[in-house]
Amino acid sequence: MIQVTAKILEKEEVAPDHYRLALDAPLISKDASPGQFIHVNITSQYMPLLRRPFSIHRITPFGIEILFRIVGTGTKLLSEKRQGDELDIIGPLGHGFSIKNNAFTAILVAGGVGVAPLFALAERLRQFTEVRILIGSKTKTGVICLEKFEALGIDVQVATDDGSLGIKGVATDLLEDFLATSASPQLPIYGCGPMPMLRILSEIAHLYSSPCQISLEANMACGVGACLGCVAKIANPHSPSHFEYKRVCVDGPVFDAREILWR
Amino acid sequence: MIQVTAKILEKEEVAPDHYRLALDAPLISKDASPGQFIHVNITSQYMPLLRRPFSIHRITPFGIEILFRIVGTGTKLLSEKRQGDELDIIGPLGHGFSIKNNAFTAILVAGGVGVAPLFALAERLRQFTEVRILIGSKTKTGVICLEKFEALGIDVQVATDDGSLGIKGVATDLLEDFLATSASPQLPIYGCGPMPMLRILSEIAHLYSSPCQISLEANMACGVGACLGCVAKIANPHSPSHFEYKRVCVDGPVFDAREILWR
Amino acid sequence: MQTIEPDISVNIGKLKLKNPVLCASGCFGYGQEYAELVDLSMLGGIILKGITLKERHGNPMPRIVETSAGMLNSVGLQNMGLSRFLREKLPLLSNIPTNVIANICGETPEEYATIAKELSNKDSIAALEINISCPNVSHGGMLFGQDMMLTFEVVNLVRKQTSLPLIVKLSPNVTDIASIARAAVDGGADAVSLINTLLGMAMNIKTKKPRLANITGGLSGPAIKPVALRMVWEVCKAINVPVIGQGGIMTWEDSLEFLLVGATAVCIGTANFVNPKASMEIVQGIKDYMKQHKMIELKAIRM
Amino acid sequence: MQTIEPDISVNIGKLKLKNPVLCASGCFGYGQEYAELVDLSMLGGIILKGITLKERHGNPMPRIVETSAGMLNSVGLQNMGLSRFLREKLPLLSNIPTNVIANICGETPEEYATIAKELSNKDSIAALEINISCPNVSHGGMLFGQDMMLTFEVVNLVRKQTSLPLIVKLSPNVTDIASIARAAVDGGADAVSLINTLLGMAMNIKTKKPRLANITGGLSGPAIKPVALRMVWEVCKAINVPVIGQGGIMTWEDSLEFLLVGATAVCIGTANFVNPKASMEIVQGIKDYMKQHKMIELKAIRM
Ligand SMILES: Cc1cc2nc3c(=O)[nH]c(=O)nc-3n(C[C@H](O)[C@H](O)[C@H](O)COP(=O)(O)OP(=O)(O)OC[C@H]3O[C@@H](n4cnc5c(N)ncnc54)[C@H](O)[C@@H]3O)c2cc1C
Ligand SMILES: Cc1cc2nc3c(=O)[nH]c(=O)nc-3n(C[C@H](O)[C@H](O)[C@H](O)COP(=O)(O)OP(=O)(O)OC[C@H]3O[C@@H](n4cnc5c(N)ncnc54)[C@H](O)[C@@H]3O)c2cc1C
Ligand SMILES: Cc1cc2nc3c(=O)[nH]c(=O)nc-3n(C[C@H](O)[C@H](O)[C@H](O)COP(=O)(O)O)c2cc1C
Ligand SMILES: Cc1cc2nc3c(=O)[nH]c(=O)nc-3n(C[C@H](O)[C@H](O)[C@H](O)COP(=O)(O)O)c2cc1C
Ligand code: FES
Ligand code: FES
Repeated sequence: MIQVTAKILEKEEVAPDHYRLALDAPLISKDASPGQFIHVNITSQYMPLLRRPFSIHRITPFGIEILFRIVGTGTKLLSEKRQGDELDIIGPLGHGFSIKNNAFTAILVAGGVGVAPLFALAERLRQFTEVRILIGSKTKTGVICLEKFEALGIDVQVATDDGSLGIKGVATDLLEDFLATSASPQLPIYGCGPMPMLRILSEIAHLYSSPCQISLEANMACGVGACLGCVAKIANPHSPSHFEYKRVCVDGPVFDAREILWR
Repeated sequence: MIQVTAKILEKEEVAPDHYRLALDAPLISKDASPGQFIHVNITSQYMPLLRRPFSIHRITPFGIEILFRIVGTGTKLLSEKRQGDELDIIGPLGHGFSIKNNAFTAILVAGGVGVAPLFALAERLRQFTEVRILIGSKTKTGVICLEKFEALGIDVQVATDDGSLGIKGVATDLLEDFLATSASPQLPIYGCGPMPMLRILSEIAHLYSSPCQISLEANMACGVGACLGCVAKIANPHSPSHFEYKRVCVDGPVFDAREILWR
Repeated sequence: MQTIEPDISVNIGKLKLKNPVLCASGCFGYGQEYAELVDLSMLGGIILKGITLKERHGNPMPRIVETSAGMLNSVGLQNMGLSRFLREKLPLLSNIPTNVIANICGETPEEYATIAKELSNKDSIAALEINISCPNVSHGGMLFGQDMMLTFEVVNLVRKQTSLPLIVKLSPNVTDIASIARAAVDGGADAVSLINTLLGMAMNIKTKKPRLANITGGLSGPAIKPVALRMVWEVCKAINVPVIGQGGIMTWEDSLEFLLVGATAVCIGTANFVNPKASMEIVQGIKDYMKQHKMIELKAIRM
Repeated sequence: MQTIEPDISVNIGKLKLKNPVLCASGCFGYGQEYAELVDLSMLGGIILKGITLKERHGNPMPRIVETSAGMLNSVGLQNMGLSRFLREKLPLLSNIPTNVIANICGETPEEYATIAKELSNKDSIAALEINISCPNVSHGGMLFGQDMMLTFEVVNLVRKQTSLPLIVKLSPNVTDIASIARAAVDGGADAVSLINTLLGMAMNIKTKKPRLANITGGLSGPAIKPVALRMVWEVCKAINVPVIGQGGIMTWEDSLEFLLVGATAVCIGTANFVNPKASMEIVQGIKDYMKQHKMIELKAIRM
């Protein structure tokens, strides 16, 4: 974990309101693993005040890439940065995906901009296993990185709410279909996307006894475990109340889906 | 007085840290007179929160120009705007210079970026009288608009604190020299610049019984006379305390030097 | 489909406002100052700059300093005093095409009462707002609004002098705003408005002097909105008269937050300086929001 | 010319800090969290996350929401409780190369006293900060720090249990902070620190629900600096023990404002989140400022 000033090497508008930034940060990339994130200072003007967390989208020898969608002031300002501008970033942060080298096909399930960390994960996993990704989005323009996954030789399936690309439905529909017809049991599942999707994903994984890791989001302040602002409710049999609040920024953002208490 | 969104037609760095912006605002320019100002909203991010006042530097049929120096966050952000960007401005505001058509030579005295309103004034005055301008600045790079005044056929004299251009001294030294040697009495004086300079200017004008108008500065909030945040201490023989606080934004920014109570 | 024009009128005591948006005292002069920039007829009403019994010069300069997403002011209640107000300003108010509310401030309960009485039979004044963030000279400078008994006392005395709708403007510089609000209602307030500014300060590290000549001043603007909203929420739970919310409202979304927690109306203060059109945009924003959500009455907004 | 290295050490009771910059409670975990980003040995000290007698889960999510130039938090004092702290965290503290101050919080005066006693003979704890912005369960949820008598009582009881330097952390949600500070000093405080967060709130207009699961939370960051500075100034005039100033300090210039009005030291809270290097930069900034102005002692800064 270090704090560095990283130059923006590349900026690309990958889809309407979606941007990819490649950052010059070799000292971060050398320690980074899929599922981790960086914490970005967007402005020195105190508006917005706090850093913004973004998953590591790609790890290269020169640095890292992030992929983000404009949802508010911070991401809007970030989208206005230009190639050559510098960003004050901290990373790599958090506990990423646990990657076990096993023979099974890995299934990645992405909702919207949830593909961001899954690309770094796919690049890692495909070195030793078959990877499939199921991408869900509201509509066709929100399906991002499709060609990039295909270029890695990864099988991509798509679901959109309006049926404008792939099946009409959501990513977890694709997952259920796949698991129902798949011969091999207990395929490892990796998910990232909005909370309601992750919840359904966890239930499906539970039903098929598949190990399932999901990357959570939470409003963050420090990003390093100091403020306790970003917790998730996690099962803890040793606690009298059977739960504890764990920090998404250091104990996650990737958690075992079975641990999460959804209410 | 209107609030308009004005496009930046031209942007010029006239000297280090000094910028001139030409704004597309015909509805403001048609009512504007020298010594008035506009109130500029620099960002919608609340940092800085308040508008910034800038004197009208030139009045053209297409709009107005402002000339400013970077001194803090607001002027820094303003200097980063580009040609084609739009600014939310209010103007023309305030009580400008009273221009009486008399035969005497008009003497303009500027300290630093205080030349800004005096250029619009000079363009107006030269239509019927001889104009001279005395410009003071810390050093040569801060002496701005020199050629522009000369191009109008106006006699320019310069004083710099370090003697890097013109005489070594301040603008009011030039004024004293001039008045001491001038044959014509009671020449009208118009001044704009830092408060200590304006104070000395007023004393000199008093000594030579010259009518003297000066443009004051004050921190402003509303700019339209509503908040009472921008007052100057003005003599008022009818008040029991012999003074009242008048609003720089509407009762000024130009005041008769004799009215101002300097303590 | 035909959309019904939503009814966004509200009542403050017996005063009916065509919409819940008022311009705040001290931030809108006497109305005329903004008349060229704002269509005053679009507003629910305007609250005048505070009036005192005697003329006040106000504080020396600087009176204003910017802070992070806020501003400090120490105008010091500069105003021409009651009698000049009646002579010079009152006649102009009849031209203002919306409700005009006078804001009054005194050094003793009796001063409040005197001003209230004088303003009570004037056609162009629709209601009174009494600003209790004023030091009580006979109590060592403590503000009326910092004490339940003093609040009750001054409101009660004013109540006896006027049948105009009476709004009591609360100071946020207190431990328990709800109890002060209750005291105001007990004293006879038809409504309360809050928050006035938070007491603050800023230093100039170059001169080593306070940035305001008066040392301290009142903090307003977006910076204070979370504190304002919390206090409005607390007061709405505590009393049964209309609450006028304010403090850092810049947009219609901000105003909705106050309406959601129970405010009947909102005041726009510092926002006028930043964007004179703010109050009009807020009226329009509330209307549009209601149309979009098919609400026909303002109280449908509440949480 | 040779420049003398200025002496910026300060004393808080019998505790000597090598410089006046502390990291604030709740904003710096137990120190280790920031150890890879901050050279802890450069700091005057760190104040630990608040410790309660029993373990606390804290509040549900969301716990954090941004506001204009500020943030609201409602962590709800999540911590592992005293006994797990002693077992799991205390042993790690001896590795921290600066002064470690424990921050304690209780539901009754006795709870404070118990925690204070337990922490008093531990080598790695240099001082105690008692957070009196905690609800007193036996007084209907009023905060200890909102009442002079309660403040005196809790400080006095803790004082009897410890000979460590005792810092009392004041709540700003009060009418008269100076009188609370006096009560703390009367109770035996060696220093006071202020301000804790201002109570605030934010609404989500889409869901019509409060943005924080806990409804209200504590406002911190640049937005509150003017209020913090004013209160620090008031308290510095009222008492004769060291005052630790905080609230919105982001830069060395901000910290200087607090030192100018009389603070002996400063705490850096929210700034750590924005820029983990803030505390180090502030130490350096103060040193550079003093060198530039040829000051050799910190108190030369005062106004
Ligand atoms: C560990 C982690 C990794 C992330 N990785 C990515 C990524 O790779 N790409 C990407 O586009 N986004 C990612 N996010 C989400 C991203 O951080 C938020 O979109 C961003 O902080 C929003 O900032 P803003 O100022 O634009 O929006 P704001 O103005 O703060 O908020 C706008 C809207 O977005 C919602 N929002 C704000 N923050 C979050 C959040 N953290 N999660 C969900 N909703 C939020 C708000 O509730 C609000 O409705 C990640 C979040 C976390 C916690
Ligand atoms: C009627 C009027 C006309 C003006 N015309 C011009 C002009 O034509 N060209 C120009 O360059 N400037 C002009 N100014 C000054 C200009 O408004 C300020 O420089 C500007 O507001 C500073 O904003 P900032 O955010 O950059 O600085 P800030 O960050 O607000 O302040 C930086 C420093 O500048 C000082 N400062 C801030 N505002 C003022 C002010 N109004 N007067 C003096 N010092 C100030 C502050 O005390 C501080 O030391 C005018 C001011 C007034 C009142
Ligand atoms: C410059 C200024 C002057 C003010 N004068 C008064 C006043 O005379 N009487 C009063 O009751 N409130 C006065 N206020 C307080 C405002 O009416 C309002 O309550 C406060 O600023 C909070 O709202 P805001 O954040 O929207 O500005 C003044 C505020 C400002 C900024
Ligand atoms: C997330 C968070 C948690 C906090 N937890 C505590 C705490 O446990 N005990 C305490 O005394 N103060 C706590 N505080 C208050 C800070 O120590 C500090 O007094 C306050 O935030 C104001 O300073 P700032 O504006 O620099 O953050 C907390 C503040 C924040 C933002
Ligand atoms: S963001 Fe601070 S603990 Fe996770
Ligand atoms: S700036 Fe408001 S009265 Fe002049």
